[in-house]
Amino acid sequence: MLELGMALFSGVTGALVVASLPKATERLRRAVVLLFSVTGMVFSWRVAIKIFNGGNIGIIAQLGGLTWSLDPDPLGAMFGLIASTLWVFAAIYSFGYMERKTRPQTYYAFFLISLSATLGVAFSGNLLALYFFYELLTLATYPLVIHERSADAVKAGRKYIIYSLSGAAAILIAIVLTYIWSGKIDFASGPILVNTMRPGLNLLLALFVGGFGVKAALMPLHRWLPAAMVAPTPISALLHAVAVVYSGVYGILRVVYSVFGRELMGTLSLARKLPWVAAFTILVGVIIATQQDVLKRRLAYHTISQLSYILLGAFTLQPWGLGGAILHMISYSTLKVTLFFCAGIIAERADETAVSRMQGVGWSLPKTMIAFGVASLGMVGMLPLNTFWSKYYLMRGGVQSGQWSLALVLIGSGIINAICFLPTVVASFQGEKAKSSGETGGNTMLMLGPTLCLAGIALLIGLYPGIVWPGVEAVVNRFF
Amino acid sequence: MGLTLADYGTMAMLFMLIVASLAMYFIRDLMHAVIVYGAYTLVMALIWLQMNTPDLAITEAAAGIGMTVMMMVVIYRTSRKEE
Amino acid sequence: MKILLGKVLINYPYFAAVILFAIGSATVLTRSNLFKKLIGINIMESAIFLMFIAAGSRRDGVVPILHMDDSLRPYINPLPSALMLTGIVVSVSVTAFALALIVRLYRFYGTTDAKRMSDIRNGVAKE
Amino acid sequence: MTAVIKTHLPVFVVAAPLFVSFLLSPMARRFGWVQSLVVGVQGLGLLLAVYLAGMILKSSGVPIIYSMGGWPAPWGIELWTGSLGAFFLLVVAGVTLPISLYAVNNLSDEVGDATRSTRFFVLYLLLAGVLAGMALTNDLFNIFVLVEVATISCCGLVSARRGPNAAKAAFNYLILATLGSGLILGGIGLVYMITGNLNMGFAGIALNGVWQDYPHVVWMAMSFFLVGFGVKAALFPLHVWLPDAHSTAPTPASAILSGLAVKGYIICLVKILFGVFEVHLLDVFRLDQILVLLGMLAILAGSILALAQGELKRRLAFSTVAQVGYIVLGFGLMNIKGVAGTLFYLASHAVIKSTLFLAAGALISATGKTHVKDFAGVGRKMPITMGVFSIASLGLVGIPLFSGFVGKWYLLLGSLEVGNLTAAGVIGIGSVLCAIYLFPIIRTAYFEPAPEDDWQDPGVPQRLALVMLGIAVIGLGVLPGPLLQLAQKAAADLLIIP
Repeated sequence: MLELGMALFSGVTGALVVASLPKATERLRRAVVLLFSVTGMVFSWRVAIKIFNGGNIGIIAQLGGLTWSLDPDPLGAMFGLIASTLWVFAAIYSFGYMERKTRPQTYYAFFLISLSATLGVAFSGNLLALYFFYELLTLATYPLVIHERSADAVKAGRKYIIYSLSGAAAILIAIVLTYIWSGKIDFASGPILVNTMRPGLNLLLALFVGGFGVKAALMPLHRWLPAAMVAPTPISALLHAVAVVYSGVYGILRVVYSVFGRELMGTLSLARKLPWVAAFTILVGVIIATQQDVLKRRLAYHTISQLSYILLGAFTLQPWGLGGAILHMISYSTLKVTLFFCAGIIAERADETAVSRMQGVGWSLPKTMIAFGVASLGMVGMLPLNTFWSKYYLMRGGVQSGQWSLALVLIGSGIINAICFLPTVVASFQGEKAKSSGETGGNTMLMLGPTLCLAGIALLIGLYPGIVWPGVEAVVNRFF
Repeated sequence: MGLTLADYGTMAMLFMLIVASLAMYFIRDLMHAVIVYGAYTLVMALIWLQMNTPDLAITEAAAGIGMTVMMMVVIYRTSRKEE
Repeated sequence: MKILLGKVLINYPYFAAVILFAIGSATVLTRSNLFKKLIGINIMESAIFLMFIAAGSRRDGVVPILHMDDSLRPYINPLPSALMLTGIVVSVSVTAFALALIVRLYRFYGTTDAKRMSDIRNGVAKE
Repeated sequence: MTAVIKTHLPVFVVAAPLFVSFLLSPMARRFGWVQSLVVGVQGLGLLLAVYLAGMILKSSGVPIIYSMGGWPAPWGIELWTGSLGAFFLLVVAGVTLPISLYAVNNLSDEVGDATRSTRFFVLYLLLAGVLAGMALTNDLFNIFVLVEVATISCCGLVSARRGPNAAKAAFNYLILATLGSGLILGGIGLVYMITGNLNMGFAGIALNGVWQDYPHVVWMAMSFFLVGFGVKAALFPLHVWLPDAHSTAPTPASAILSGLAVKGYIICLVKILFGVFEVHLLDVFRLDQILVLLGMLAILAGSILALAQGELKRRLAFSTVAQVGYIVLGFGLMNIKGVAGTLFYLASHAVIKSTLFLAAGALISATGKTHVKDFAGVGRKMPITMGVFSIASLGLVGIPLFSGFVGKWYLLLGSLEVGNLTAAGVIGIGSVLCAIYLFPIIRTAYFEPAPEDDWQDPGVPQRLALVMLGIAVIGLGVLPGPLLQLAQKAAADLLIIP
């Protein structure tokens, strides 16, 4: 109870403190941001550990004539854990990145509110709470998207809000339909629609998947994500590779396993087509990514592709698939944040955003490019890295569901991933040393530290996958 | 029940009303139109009398005259021609 | 056909009311001069009064005033006429108010024509 | 003594503002008195409305019937304080009080000197009293009279500003509204012709027996009412007068016109449709589907037109056109959730739209600018005004825990319960469009650098009014309890479900 409240409210409280601080106190502000992000992380770890050990924490409130409940289960706890942990890294990285940027106060305030909203999504115990925090997340991240205030940023923000709110409207309609058909909306007591056999379930599923699919960047609803890359790099890293898009992914996982349940999903004709939508997004996303020259845009399309790995695992409706999906949620997020952080450092230090002009960057920013290389190898799915395991389980899931071709899609995507990133890494270590302000001095350690740390964590999980296994097991056991 | 002589009288007056309203539609000179409107209210008052509602007839006559005069004054002070 | 014609004839006040209503609303909607609109409104309202009164009157009725001699004869329904009295008063006040507005508009625009007014407002030069 | 007051409470609620409004004119020289009298009457009205609503809730919907002059129903005129009446009375009283508070000391730049401002208050109180009357009346002809008085006082309020635009808007409104009243009167005449009753309850009973003999007359009467009230309530294709009228009126007038007056006509329409024709006749004549269709059209068209407007007040005015669509759509659903939801939505929109108009008025008078792009940086310079504006916008979009969401939730429940997925979709699209036309204003206000001008929040009474309304927007969203209960009761009564 206390843990839940602390985890949830640390972000909002921190935001209020940051907003009320005087403008000039940069050091104090950083301390506050760090304090509250760490609080959020610590308490969501405690929540997660309690939940994985079979505990139960729940808050139910009657507001607005409706019931709102916070009641995390292993899946939610896992999401909260991933997000809040990465938040701390992103916070430290932001301290470095925001050094020479304007309006840090607004930035940090909304950065912290987004933490609360994300944890709210993770811990919500019924569809209404999920919807509320999902909307809140949209609104809280909007100022971060338009933080640059340029015409492009405003346009991207507009796109972001229109896409997200349209998705939310579809979700709201779907929630109401669910409520009318089954009379309940909470996740705790097994799949909501389990005994509901009626026409229109396919439509309901389409509404849900379409609504959450906007945030999960399921093609063809992905257009806002590349546009939103005008945001500051830590935001692109954290929100548009992890928190916001994961809230969409998490919503779809919830819908598949907690609203419909896998038995009912197995009988729906639409559910059999969904893995192929995901497979399509995986392949097309990564192919488009190879065509992009701006590094952040390339990473954005790559995100779109990778998110569908998770969805693909979930849509197989097999224990291995779900396990792989959860594992991929963990491992992909560490690697992707590393990639984005590297991109930020390259843009900041070497003043370079185009992939085609990376020659020699590796000589001037060696640590960054090594981290980048490690993360790239991970994206391909090489053995010492954590994504190897997640891909392995995803493939097993695909095979288990009797669709061999899904495994082939994953292998193919791995190869295209290699084409997408490895040449860049190789090229950066060729030719003359590129002009840059080097990796030392000023705020670099604040940016490089979290980056290397995350790459290390990815390596660690790859070598000892056992350390995350209890969590994954808890999630899988919850639904199978 | 057939129509009585009184009915034919009412019909004739109603016909006059229709003619008057059409005239008001078409006449370009506003002052003339308002004069026709005065006549219209007068005929209306007669119809009310015919329909056994003398109270209404009195009111209509008074109000009609009042309105006609008001309109005339305003037209006199503003513009007379319809454009 | 003959029955239909008979129905039409016996209900002639209603048909006159409908025609008047149509002419009135046509005047309101198609004439751009504000006075014409005002007159149209008045025609329309009187058409509705006509309908109401016709509904309350009966062919062989008398004025609903108590007589000592022929109190047994049917009298017409006094309610509609009482109500329409209110209606007439309301229409007079609407007319008065509209006339006040017309005077005010004329002071600004120098015309009483709605089309000319919007032309002037949109900055189109006078012919 | 208290018993006497208690029995005469309904008529007092209606008559007090009307009576006071006539007292105001001779007091014009002491403008301070005028203002305190207006606010005082509104405050008293709110207390009485809360008391009446509480009574109705406690007795779970047993109406308080008051016969004017002691004459019983078919002959005399009734004031019928049922659940719907108490509900709308509460809304009227709750919204008019902050608006009159806002108008205190604030009319001189928009309306003029004390005499003109007093006249404004006369019309304002007249409108408030008439709206209360609309809530309570149970007589068809009374509805006509109230509608006419409301129309004339609305026109007066619209034309209260000097300048040709206000007069033009008022004239257009007057002409179209009178056309509407003509149709309404015609409809009343038709109902009277076939039922012989003007009391709505008795007319309903009589109509139940005879409607099969006059299906065309019933059909005509329905369409007369629909078009007549549709013109006055700015239902989509008939909305043409609204944007000019509501955007040229002085700020408090725009607030009450958009927030309440439009709803007064809708409540009258609903009273007639559900009280006289009753649900099964509406069903027979497929009016439910027509209402839903009109509502959907209004939502889409109103929102898109609002998007196209650059002037702040015009954008808000077109937004009203869209919101009227929600309300009409909800009544067309004809199930308890939909109607209760739409009633609650009506209340929340009354609060939200008056808030938006008042805040917009404060912005415009402080900055002297009217275009939505001109308010860069206002959020920091006028924190209260812009904060309340943002809260109200979030409420209108339907973010959970704001009042708009509760209404939308029940509207969606209602529309999906009858299996109307299209309506649900349109409600969703409407919210998204609403966000698209309101959020840019908030964005420019908070996230763009402010010019050097010295802009400030309005004076104390205005701030108080804005804060009251802002709290109401959130309060209704978090704790809708009693009001929602009353709305559900009213919906059950309208649909004749025990």
